[in-house]
Amino acid sequence: MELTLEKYLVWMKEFAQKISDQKDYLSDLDSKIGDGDHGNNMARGLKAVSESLAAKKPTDLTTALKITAMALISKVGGAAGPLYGTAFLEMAKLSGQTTDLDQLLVAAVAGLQKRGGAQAGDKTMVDVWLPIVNKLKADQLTDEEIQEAVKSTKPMEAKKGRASYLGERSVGHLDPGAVSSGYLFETMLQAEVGK
Amino acid sequence: MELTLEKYLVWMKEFAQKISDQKDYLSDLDSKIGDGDHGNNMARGLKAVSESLAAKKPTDLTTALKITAMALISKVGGAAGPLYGTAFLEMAKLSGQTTDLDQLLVAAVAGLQKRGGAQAGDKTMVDVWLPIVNKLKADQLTDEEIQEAVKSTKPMEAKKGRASYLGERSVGHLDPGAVSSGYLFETMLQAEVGK
Amino acid sequence: MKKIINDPQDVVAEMVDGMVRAYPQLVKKIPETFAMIRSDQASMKDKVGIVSGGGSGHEPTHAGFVGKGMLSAAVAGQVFTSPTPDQIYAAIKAVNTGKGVFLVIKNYSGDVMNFDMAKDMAEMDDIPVKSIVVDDDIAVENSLYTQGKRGVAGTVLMHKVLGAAADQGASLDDLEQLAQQVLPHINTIAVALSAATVPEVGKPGFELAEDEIEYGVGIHSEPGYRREKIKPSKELVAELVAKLDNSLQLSKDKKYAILVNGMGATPLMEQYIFTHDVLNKLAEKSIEPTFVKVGNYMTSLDMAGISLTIFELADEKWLDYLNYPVETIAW
Amino acid sequence: MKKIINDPQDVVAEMVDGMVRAYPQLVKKIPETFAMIRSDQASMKDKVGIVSGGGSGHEPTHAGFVGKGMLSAAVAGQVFTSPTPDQIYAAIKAVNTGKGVFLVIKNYSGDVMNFDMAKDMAEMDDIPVKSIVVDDDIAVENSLYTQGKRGVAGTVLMHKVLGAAADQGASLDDLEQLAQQVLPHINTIAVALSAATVPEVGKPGFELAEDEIEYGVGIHSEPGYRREKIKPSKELVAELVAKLDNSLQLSKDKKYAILVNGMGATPLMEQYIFTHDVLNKLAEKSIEPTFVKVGNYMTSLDMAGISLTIFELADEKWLDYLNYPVETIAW
Ligand SMILES: Nc1ncnc2c1ncn2[C@@H]1O[C@H](COP(=O)(O)OP(=O)(O)O)[C@@H](O)[C@H]1O
Ligand SMILES: Nc1ncnc2c1ncn2[C@@H]1O[C@H](COP(=O)(O)OP(=O)(O)O)[C@@H](O)[C@H]1O
Ligand SMILES: [Mg+2]
Ligand SMILES: [Mg+2]
Ligand SMILES: [Mg+2]
Ligand SMILES: [Mg+2]
Repeated sequence: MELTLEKYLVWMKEFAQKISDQKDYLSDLDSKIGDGDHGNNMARGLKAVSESLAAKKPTDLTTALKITAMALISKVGGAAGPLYGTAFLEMAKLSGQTTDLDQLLVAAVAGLQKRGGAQAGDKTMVDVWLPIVNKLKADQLTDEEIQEAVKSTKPMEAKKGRASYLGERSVGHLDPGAVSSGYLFETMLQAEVGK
Repeated sequence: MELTLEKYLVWMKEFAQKISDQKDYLSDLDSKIGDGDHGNNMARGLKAVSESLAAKKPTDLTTALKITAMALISKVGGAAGPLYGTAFLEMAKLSGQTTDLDQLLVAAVAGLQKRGGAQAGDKTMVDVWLPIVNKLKADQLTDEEIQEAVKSTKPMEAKKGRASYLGERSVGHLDPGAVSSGYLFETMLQAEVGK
Repeated sequence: MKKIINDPQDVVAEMVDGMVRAYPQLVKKIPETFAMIRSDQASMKDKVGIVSGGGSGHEPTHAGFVGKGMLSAAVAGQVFTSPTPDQIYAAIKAVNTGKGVFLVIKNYSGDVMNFDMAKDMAEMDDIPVKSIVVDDDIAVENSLYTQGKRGVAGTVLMHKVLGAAADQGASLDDLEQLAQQVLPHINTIAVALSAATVPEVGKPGFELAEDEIEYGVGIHSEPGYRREKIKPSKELVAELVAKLDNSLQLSKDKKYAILVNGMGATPLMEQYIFTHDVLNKLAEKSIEPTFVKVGNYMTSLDMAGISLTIFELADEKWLDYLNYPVETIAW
Repeated sequence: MKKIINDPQDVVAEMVDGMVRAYPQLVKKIPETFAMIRSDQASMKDKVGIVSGGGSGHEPTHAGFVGKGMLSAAVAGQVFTSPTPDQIYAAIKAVNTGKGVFLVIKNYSGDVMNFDMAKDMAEMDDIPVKSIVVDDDIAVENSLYTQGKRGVAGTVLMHKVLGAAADQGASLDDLEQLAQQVLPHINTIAVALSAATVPEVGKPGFELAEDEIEYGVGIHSEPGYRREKIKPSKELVAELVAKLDNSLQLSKDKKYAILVNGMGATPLMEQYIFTHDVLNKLAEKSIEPTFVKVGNYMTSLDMAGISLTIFELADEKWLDYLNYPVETIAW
């Protein structure tokens, strides 16, 4: 399952579109258990990713991943910025050695956990990334699996990020970062990246 | 029509009671065309008048009028304080020479107009004081005359005081200072001051 | 009404005590009054005292400007109600070093009358007193037959200019002349998003719909000159600057100071955005102000809104006075 | 939502420009960023730079504290959103005089991660960087398994202490040690009367009934620990001081500084009344604070509410640092 530049660009285009479409929904989710800006943050970031990729026209995957990481890091802000940014930066770093999607995502999720310190069950995007990377490695990733991972955050009590200030009151709500991560992987499947 | 100390004290007691009873109404009137504090201002002032008269137990009219003026000047504040205060101070000053009620009130209204610069028709307490002092001189003062003077301020456009900022929009509302002045003269009649 | 207060009748007493206990190094209270004077007043010599005051609810005005280089004393009345003559008189006596006392009065009938009575009292004591009545609010037309224009945020700039001059040794006559020269060059206009709620009244002075604003309101919820739907900051600025241009005849050949003043409930973020638009609007006229100040200086309790003061610096010294160092709670 | 703004997307850009254009003598912007540094940065030599920052909406924090004796730079993020590492890194580079840079970070996951990334970038440039994560809000229990306590108004006192020390020549290591010593002695707790409305969101972060308050809210409308009916200021103070007493073990044998902080829409009158009640409550414990400051320092847009910070002055020098003169917009 090799990640090519072409597929990667399609993926990012679809992801940006999805985020833009779901911007208000993501912010709504965030206003329930956070500060209501996740949709705006992600939309601002993905707009920058699209513009930056369009302007710089990368000719190799590493450059494309790096451009993505930098745009996310410098435009998203908040908690999601460094997390998504780190994930793509780790992929960029590894992509010099391998373009295998599984391995890239394994590196990404490791970076993400290192940056944010979240474990499985802490009600963060990590609760989507971890199971999905596992399913992908087992070649079992489907839209349903993604939905399930996203939904798994609903009954959890947040231990990291702003939602953690709610304590028990965070139970019963989807984690916004998990939802946006769900979109990342949905659009990855749509773009047939691994095919 | 001589003003005696005894009658004066009864008058002030009744006036203080009336102001206290009508405090909210006066403030309501003031909030329509002013800043909503006339009832509070007057109530604070008359409470001080009562307390001060009770504490200092004046044995002559001049002292009683002076105590009243000082309490009003130092407790009412706003526009009404110096105006009512000046009126009573002028009465105090003249009361060494005469205790004739007409003459005292003529001096009071002159002081009031000098202090505030308001003319008849400016929609202020002067529009009650002027006609009432005239009626009193003609020995024709009745409750109806007082009511009429108070009501006369309703159609006027304010030219002095806060209400003047409203311009035409002040038309159609009673002037709060005119209403409180109406109470002053009503209670004067009730106390049978001039009898 | 939801406010952090105790008994509404005690708001001024408790506020004044809170202030002097928080900043004993700067201000102290004249016992039994709501008049605050400089804590170092005892060391003052040979300088004219400057006394201002007015109703409470405009904090940090007036006591926030008491201190070296600005006011000698501030007298606080009840909320939106002029202080009484006896208290003003107490302040005059306390700050007179023998050189007389200058009064800064905002043009409201209550203030004017109470300060006048205090002046009479002081003169009976042979304390020389002069005064200026500030009427910078251009929302209300001036007229011989009415109260005239109101005194609002520009009063703070008057305090600053006079305070600096007094600290540098200006005489009572000098100050009177300076105040009269400065006065017509300070013009202010405001826009309100909501009215203030006086604690003892318990409801807002007027009601604006959720999407309405009112131009030209005063600092006690006095009505303005027009209501309309809320507009972008840029357009509010265009309206207010046009009014000020009309009254001051703004010109690129003159120098200006700007005061953007929050009315109490308007966040600094909005004030800076508004400032940005003001500076842009003036830049269109090739005007770049030489002094800008932004913040809550002359407030109206919990009113949301903003006022814009333009001060034409017709004399070079006036800028120096604005920049003159002070030791106050709030400048 | 009724606000004096233009496009909600532009609020930070316009605010930052408004600020640097209003106060060019104090702050300037690093081009293409929302990072503001001292206007006299070029003349700085041999001093450790202090950089702080965070989401916008807390004005005058952080840029209002940039200047001699306090911060070297402030980095503004989007509203309630941490600034990005590239901007923080730009600020670090701009203020490094060769002695390294100290970062003051509020304990929010976004802030911590973005500042960490900026630190990594600076270290790749061989700029020595150290930092403190301020977590003064005692409303949230600390725990290894959660984000821990939040950083709120006490951060301003941290800025003041470190800024004074840095101006007096403290090294990067000195500052780290000082910050760590000071940190546990600064505790804050708040009460909200209403929530903030983020311009891009358009509605308040939470709803409180017309007679309700909430204890322990954060500065981004994070939930607190209890809702109840509004009470007199005295009783709010009793609740908050009890919490602080519990965490700081208040004692008449120790010295304290107090910061009463308005959240944006709360008038100074209420803040002084609250202060009065705080001082009375402490007096019951025979405590008279040696330093008191009252005003809007760490706001939350248009939120109504107040926070109380108590800073135990365990070291005499800390009071000197608080009193050390500064040249900033807002201290
Ligand atoms: N420490 C962390 N580790 C992993 N994910 C986190 C962490 N903190 C926050 N997140 C994720 O970030 C999301 C919130 O992002 P966003 O709203 O953009 O930032 P902020 O919380 O700063 O406003 C959360 O829903 C969660 O998924
Ligand atoms: N210049 C004036 N001359 C006579 N009466 C005046 C003048 N200005 C105000 N008033 C009277 O004072 C009343 C308002 O008093 P009050 O509300 O106590 O003071 P303020 O206007 O300062 O709030 C008005 O209703 C009016 O009758
Ligand atoms: Mg968020
Ligand atoms: Mg009134
Ligand atoms: Mg009044
Ligand atoms: Mg955020």
